[in-house]
Amino acid sequence: MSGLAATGFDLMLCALILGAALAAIAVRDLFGAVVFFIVYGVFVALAWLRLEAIDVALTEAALGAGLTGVLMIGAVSRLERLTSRDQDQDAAGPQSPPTSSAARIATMVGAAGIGGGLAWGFITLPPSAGLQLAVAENLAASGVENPVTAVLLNFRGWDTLLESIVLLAALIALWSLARDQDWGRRPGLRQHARPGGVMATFGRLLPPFGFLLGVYLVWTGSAQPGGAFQGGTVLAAVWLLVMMAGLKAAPRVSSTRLRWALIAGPLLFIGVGLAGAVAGTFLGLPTAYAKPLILTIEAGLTLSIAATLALLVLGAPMAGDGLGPDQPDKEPAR
Amino acid sequence: MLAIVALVTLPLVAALMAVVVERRGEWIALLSVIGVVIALSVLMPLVATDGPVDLVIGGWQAPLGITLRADGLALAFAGMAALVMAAVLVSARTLYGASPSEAETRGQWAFWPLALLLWGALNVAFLSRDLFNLYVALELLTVAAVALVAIEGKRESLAAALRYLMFALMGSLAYLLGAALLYAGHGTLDIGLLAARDIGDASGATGSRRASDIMAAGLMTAGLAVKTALFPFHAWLAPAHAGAPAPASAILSALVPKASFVILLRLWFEALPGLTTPALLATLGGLGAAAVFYGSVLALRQNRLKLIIAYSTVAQIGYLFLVFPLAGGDSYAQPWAAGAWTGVIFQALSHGLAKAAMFLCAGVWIIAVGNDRLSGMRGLASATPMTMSAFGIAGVALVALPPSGGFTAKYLMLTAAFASGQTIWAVVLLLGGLLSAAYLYRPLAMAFSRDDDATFAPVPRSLQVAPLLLALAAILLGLGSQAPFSLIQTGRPAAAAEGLE
Amino acid sequence: MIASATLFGLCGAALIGLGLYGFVVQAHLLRRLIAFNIIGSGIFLLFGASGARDQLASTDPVAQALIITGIVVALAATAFGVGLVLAFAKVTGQTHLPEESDARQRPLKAGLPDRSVQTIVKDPAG
Amino acid sequence: MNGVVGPTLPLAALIWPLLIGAFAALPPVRQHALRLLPLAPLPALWLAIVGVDGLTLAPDLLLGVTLGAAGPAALLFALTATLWFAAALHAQGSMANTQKPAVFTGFWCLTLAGNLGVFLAQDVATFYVAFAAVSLSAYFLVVHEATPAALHAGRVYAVLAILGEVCLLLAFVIGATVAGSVLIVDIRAALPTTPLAVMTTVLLVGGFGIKAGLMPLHVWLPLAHPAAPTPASAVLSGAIVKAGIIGLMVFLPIGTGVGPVLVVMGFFTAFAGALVGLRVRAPKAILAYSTISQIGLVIALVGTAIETQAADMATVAYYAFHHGLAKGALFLGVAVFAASGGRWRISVLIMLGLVALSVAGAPMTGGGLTKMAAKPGLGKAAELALTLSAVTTTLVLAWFLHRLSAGTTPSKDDGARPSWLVTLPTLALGLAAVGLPWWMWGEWSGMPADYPLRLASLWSAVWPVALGLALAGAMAATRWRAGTRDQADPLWWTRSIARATAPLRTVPRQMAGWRGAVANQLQAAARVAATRIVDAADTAERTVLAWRISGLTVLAAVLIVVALIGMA
Amino acid sequence: MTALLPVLILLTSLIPAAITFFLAQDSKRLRIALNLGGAVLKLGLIVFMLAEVAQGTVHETRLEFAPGLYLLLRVDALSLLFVSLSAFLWLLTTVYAIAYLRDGPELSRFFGFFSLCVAATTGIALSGTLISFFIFFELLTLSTWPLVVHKQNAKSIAAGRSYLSYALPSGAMLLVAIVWLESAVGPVEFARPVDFGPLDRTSQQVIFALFIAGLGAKAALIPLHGWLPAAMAAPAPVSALLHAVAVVKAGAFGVMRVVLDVYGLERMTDLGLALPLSVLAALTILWGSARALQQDEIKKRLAFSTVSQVSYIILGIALASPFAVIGGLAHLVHQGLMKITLFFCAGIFDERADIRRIDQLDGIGAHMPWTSVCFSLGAIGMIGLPPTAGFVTKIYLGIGAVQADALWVLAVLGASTLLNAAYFLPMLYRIWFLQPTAATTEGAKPNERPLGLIAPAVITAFASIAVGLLAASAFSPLALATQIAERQYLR
Repeated sequence: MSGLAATGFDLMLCALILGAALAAIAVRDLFGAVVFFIVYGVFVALAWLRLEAIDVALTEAALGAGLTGVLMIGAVSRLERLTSRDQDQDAAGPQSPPTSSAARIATMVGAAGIGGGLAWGFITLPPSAGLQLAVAENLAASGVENPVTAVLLNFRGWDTLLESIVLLAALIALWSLARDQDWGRRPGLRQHARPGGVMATFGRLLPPFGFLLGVYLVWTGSAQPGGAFQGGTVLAAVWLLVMMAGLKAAPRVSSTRLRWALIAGPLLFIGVGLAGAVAGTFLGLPTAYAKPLILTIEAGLTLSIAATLALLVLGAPMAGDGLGPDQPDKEPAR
Repeated sequence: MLAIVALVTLPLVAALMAVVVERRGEWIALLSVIGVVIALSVLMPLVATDGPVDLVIGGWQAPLGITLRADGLALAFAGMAALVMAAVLVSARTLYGASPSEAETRGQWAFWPLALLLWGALNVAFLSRDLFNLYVALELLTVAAVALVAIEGKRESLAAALRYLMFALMGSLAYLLGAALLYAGHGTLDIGLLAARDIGDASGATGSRRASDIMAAGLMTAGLAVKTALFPFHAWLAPAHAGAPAPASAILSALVPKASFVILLRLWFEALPGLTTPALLATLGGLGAAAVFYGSVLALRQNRLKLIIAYSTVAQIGYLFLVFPLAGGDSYAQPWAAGAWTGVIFQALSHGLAKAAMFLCAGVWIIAVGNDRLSGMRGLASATPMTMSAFGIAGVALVALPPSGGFTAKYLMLTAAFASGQTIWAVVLLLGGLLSAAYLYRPLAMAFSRDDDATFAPVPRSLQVAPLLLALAAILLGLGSQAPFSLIQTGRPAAAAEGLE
Repeated sequence: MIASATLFGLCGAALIGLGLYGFVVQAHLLRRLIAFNIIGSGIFLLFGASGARDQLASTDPVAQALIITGIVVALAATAFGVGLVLAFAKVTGQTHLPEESDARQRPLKAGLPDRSVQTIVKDPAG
Repeated sequence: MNGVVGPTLPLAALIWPLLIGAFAALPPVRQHALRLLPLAPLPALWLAIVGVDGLTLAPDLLLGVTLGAAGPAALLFALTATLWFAAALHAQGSMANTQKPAVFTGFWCLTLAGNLGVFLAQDVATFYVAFAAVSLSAYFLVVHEATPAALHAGRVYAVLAILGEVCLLLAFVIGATVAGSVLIVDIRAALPTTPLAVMTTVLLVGGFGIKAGLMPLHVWLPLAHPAAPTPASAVLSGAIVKAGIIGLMVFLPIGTGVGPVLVVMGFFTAFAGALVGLRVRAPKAILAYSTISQIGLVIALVGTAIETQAADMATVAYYAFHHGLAKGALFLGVAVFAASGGRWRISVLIMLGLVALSVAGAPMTGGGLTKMAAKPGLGKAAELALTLSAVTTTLVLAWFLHRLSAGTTPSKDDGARPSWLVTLPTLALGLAAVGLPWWMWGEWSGMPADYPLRLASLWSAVWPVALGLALAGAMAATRWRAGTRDQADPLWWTRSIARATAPLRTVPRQMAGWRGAVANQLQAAARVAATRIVDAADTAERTVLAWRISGLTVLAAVLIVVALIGMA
Repeated sequence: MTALLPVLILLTSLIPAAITFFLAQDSKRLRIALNLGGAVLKLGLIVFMLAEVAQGTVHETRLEFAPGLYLLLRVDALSLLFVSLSAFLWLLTTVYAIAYLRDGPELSRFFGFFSLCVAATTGIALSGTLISFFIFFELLTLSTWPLVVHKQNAKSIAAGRSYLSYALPSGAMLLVAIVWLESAVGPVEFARPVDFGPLDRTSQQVIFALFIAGLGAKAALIPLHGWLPAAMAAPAPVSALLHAVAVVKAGAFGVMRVVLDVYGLERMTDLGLALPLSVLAALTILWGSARALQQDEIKKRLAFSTVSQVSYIILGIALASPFAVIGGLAHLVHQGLMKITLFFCAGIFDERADIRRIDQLDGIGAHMPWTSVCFSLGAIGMIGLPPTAGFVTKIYLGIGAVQADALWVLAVLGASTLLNAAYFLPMLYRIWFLQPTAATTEGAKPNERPLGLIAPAVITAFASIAVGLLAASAFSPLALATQIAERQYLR
């Protein structure tokens, strides 16, 4: 693209992003807001492409727009059912009253001030201070060709390890929100897809392709954009689809196999790290073995990430439609 | 080296194992406690004698890689955290320990990994030198902490957890933004490398103050202050800490705010000292002072024990921010700065131990009485003497009476206040101490009142031991403050330790 | 001609401002989570753009890696947040915190004690 | 411990009674404790007889005790020992069935020790201790009968005794400080040199004056002396008042101008005391007033001696010696008379009359001698006053005898004879009073041996007594009722004051009320303030609890911190 | 040994305290053995130390906390005076308390804090620096509170609150004074003269005022005395402890340390502080006595009497003349002996005959002769009648006042004596001369046994006479006070 066209495109994209964001925040209808938010995610992913950050774009599309969107849509529909019953109980209603205009304006000023300050700070940044060169110099020793993967799995592997644990922590936290009597059940609502319906058909058709895509993304991540998170997200999406289509029930939270799957990646990662520590360097990957080690870690991470992400979308274990009051326990606890 | 690795990974590995191994959470936790204690007992003397120890993760030096550094500050807090966790984990056994014969319950499963993850995150937050890594640790901490607040699943605790989440997310975002800006401006996230760039110092490598640096500093300070629950960003704290089950409250109140505070300390005393201005330092100190008074007044107003303790945390956190006017800026290189700095850390440590003890006491009494209303506490002194003493001793530390660690802290800070001529902070310290005595007196006197009709549920003795030991530790911190003192001095940013001679 | 990096950086700044406003003003908890995500991606955009200003090299891989990590962390927080909102709604039927239904007139339901101040001052031991 | 240096007898004389007193507290002894009384003064008597030379030092005791007896003090010491011994014997008879004998004995001994101590003490601390002992323990002798009158008298006595103690303590403290020594002689010498001399002297006169019954500080005396059991009355009037006298004698600084004041006060007391004595009817009360009167004379003599710088005061002691014996005899005689019947009454009355004449200073009696010995040092006016005092003394003692014979219910048994235990000591004292001064004349008066027998001397002694007797006779003839009240009421004026000041008594209560009101107001204000503060904090808390507000605060905080950093 | 001895002396009460806390309520013998053993051992060690100190040995123990913050135990003559007194009285009070409380509730807690309290007092006595003093001073506050509220009824809880609400703020002021001073002049050791160079005159005065305010609450100087009468809600042994052994004494002792060792008499006078301090003490003396006169309850009257009496000590120090200082020092011991006697007796009256108000005392002398005699002796001493201990003090203070040219003090002393007489003598009168009321006589005859109850009272009563009678001997408190004053403070 020529410079001018590119700038024009960029300008338009920025406008779209801002518009979508504004809509996601300001639209009255909650469902609409979520839709705009998903759209916004897609636009942002485009922006990452424009910034030549393919890995980020992939992640943003898969996680930021995709999974978060699914999560939000699911939440909206569940909230509608949960709050409709209580409308009469609270005079204020489920819709919160508006903030006073003074506070609104003050917040606006504050937010604008911060935004402006950031813009100012951004513009006055010195030319470049990134670590591109340092990464490039050390890339050879990292065992992979994709610099992003090198950073993620090797240079700053400690961050990634913690990050995978954060994901797991979120799942544990989510599950801990279940009601006591629901413990041991399957996460999320039970799905009732019509056999032979669209959902069921998709559920049968898509998984093989999705599975292939996911594995490919992981595999290619060492050299090209892609990696455990992106691949894991695709796999999670596949699994979700299968479960939503009613083809396979979600595993029970008490399932030992499931739990091992959840911790496999982080545990493997730490294991490699500790082995390195015993050998002299915590999380040190000797150049010679770096690539297989990274691939092994990625494999484990992918498994755990996929499982964790899917379950995060499903939510805490609950009985029936999750609407309480306590229903008779139809399923045995274990 | 291995010890540092053990310090940060053991709780995490234990958490992972607690996910998969059913109904053994407490034993796994116990093993990790033992491991961490061993690691600490290796590290502490080493660091105290040889100076800070670095762990360069993956062999990648900053700026490319991440470094963990065990300096005095980090180890002091890690040590305190280990003590508190040990006590809490012992106490939590009655609440969340499973008997092998019964089916696993939600709480029994969720508590252990969450607590252990929180611990791991804490240790990382204390040790890490990388601003982004600290962000990840803070997020891990937040998720685990919020989940612990919500773990009882009651209406109030869910509301408290949500509120906490809002504040915490805001804090994280602000911090993250600041870290991103610093990276964008300086190409590194490492605290030491940032310090080497003399940011904000006109004579330094980067010249005068940059807009991005100023924004970063503002955002990170505000964000960390929110997470530390500095007045007036404290609103989340009391309902959250009071709503959680007692062992969780102990962790939340004693440890969680300390992580962000340590980062704040590192930020201003190590990474960005050149950016300080007298007005900023005075403002931070002023907010701290306001927190002391405000938290105390609200603690006086409460009629539930846990709320009193929680608001006391709001007040006690206020003291910590006196470090900025007393040891920051122009005081940085003054002889009294070392005292102020060390005093504040003592205060944090002492508060951690004492506060954890108090929440555990509250837990004992909730078991005995059924709730934590003050009016129900009559007669508890006779029914649970051990817990009573624990509460009293912890109170001594909190009020900063000798010979507790709190007193050492207060003494050092007072001396700094007088030496620097900033007597106003001395007034804050003293009035704050008196106010804390006032609000702690109420439950104490209530428990001491005789009520011959009161009947209490029996509380296992093992549950009563833990708070007593913690409270005694807070006293020991004062009695044996020589060792921690020299430890804290290790790796202290400014070489002003000789100031107190 | 403005470099795309600059544009998207400024766009990120604007998003942050926008998101902050939504995050603070809106009472609906789910909307806050949306706003949270908008702030997050704004930050990432700003961050990524700052790493892409140098036209010679590609976008800073370290920044990219950090952003990816950040996105995952944000997702984790969002998922847990959604779960919390749902659990809260399930118990209360509300999608906003009790104090934000009307902060000034209604007594607080959660978290704060119910006794009036006068009785406390009069009866400090009580 | 350095033990005791010098003769131990003086110390023993003081400690022995204490031991006796302690011994009396032993349970088996208690009921018969009274029997011990005569033992108590024995070492003192021995000391009085043999005398010792030099000073006794007991440096460990108190602030370092120094004892010694010489000159007038030794004479008064002898008097005291004698009197206590006689009274003790008398008590065997008159108090045989008294209540709480052990308590009485104990305090008797304590008082005795103190009384002896004041004469022996050479240092101010010992003197003060002894003085306090005699002064305060005597309280128990006064209230021993536990009648309402006795208790009332005790209260008055206690108040004044304590007041006197305080005066003396302050005076001694000043004295010891300015002298830089605790020895009485040093203090006396040093006092005139200090600007505090006047104040100290006033304190001394006040303190000793109370004890001695100097008007107007005498109010306790007419209440207390009659209220005590008779033997106690005897020692009170005869010996204990001398504690005040010896104090005045040894402490008052020479040459400070206090002499004339004392002379005036003394003579006033002498006349006023006697005249007031005519207004009461109880024999012992009359005697008490007589004591006041006589002591007034002694004080006047002391004043004269100070004025004329006659430091040894031998004549004063001589006079006081006689008065002690005589007054002891008279008091004891009251009991003897009460126990007698018929003819015995007459004999007793005659004997008492003789002693009374001696007190009045009739010629050829001991009293007459001592008065004669005292006169030469006096100025003209004082001499006349002394002479005239015999008139009033005669009058009051005549009134005493009259009241005794008229006011005492005769014993049913006409031939009742008082026990020898009662009679003998009384008789001995009386005889000693009349006779001993003769024997001592040469040594103590400093005048020729024939002086008492000279006509001028006789005449000057006779006419006042005669005049007094004549007046008495006239009064009897006219049936002028002298006394109107049975008992003395020297405190009548306090009741008027009490009535007048009655409204003031509510002042403390009102003040307390005001104080309470102010405190309440303050408390209420503090409470309101506290409420306001807490309310404000509470409102603030509710406000910031809403994330919309807190979030805004955070945004503001970011900008503020940025501004604070950026400003520099 | 020289470094160990002070620590050992501390431990003789710390260790029993630590163990006692964990004893079961019914392990009575062990508790008694521990407490008595500790007390006897402590007394023995002190006697041993007295001998050593007489030979010129310096006992000093140092415990570092942090730079500038260390605990220094150092034995000087003043320490010895106080520590001997407290050790002696502690032994007696322990005996008394064992007999008094017998089978009451929460005995382990009681005796634990009891020992802790004495440990703190010992620490105060042995402290060689201001900060060590402060640490033990606050420890004393803390360990006394549970004793004050021991009965756990509303009244004692209120008393406890009152106590803390005076003690804690004043402790804070003391801390300010110490830190302010030390931040200017460095750590203050009593054995070293303080160089006040860096401080201007006004600061010195303000710091002094802060010191007095900080110590004044414990020393019950007006207007900080309010807690003391309220604290009579505590059991009698605790009152004895508060009034004679520990708390009030600690305050007075602290004033001594500050005046004698930190500022020095000369500097205090130069700064113009002597007069205000002595006026304050004098006002306290008079006010305490006047208030005592208005009380109907025995212990309350005694409490106000303490308010008055303790200020004699401070008055003596404040007058700064040789005799006054000696008198003040000696009164530290004298007041302890006399007041503890009175509280012992008041406790026996309360415990054995249910007598708490003054009008219930009528005729009790006949029923409880020993108690009544001891009470009377104590009272006589308080009035300052010879030959009791109180007399010696009064005479010394009086002489000191004249030496200091402060004649108004004589008036104060006189007035105070009269007031003391006015509130003590009527009690004695009731005890000995009034007929018992029906309430006193009905029921069984009050019993003064066991021996543990009456013996301590008898011992202290006679001791208070003995120290007065033998004041001039070489081992009397007065002699000690004289030596201390002349050697250390009156150069």
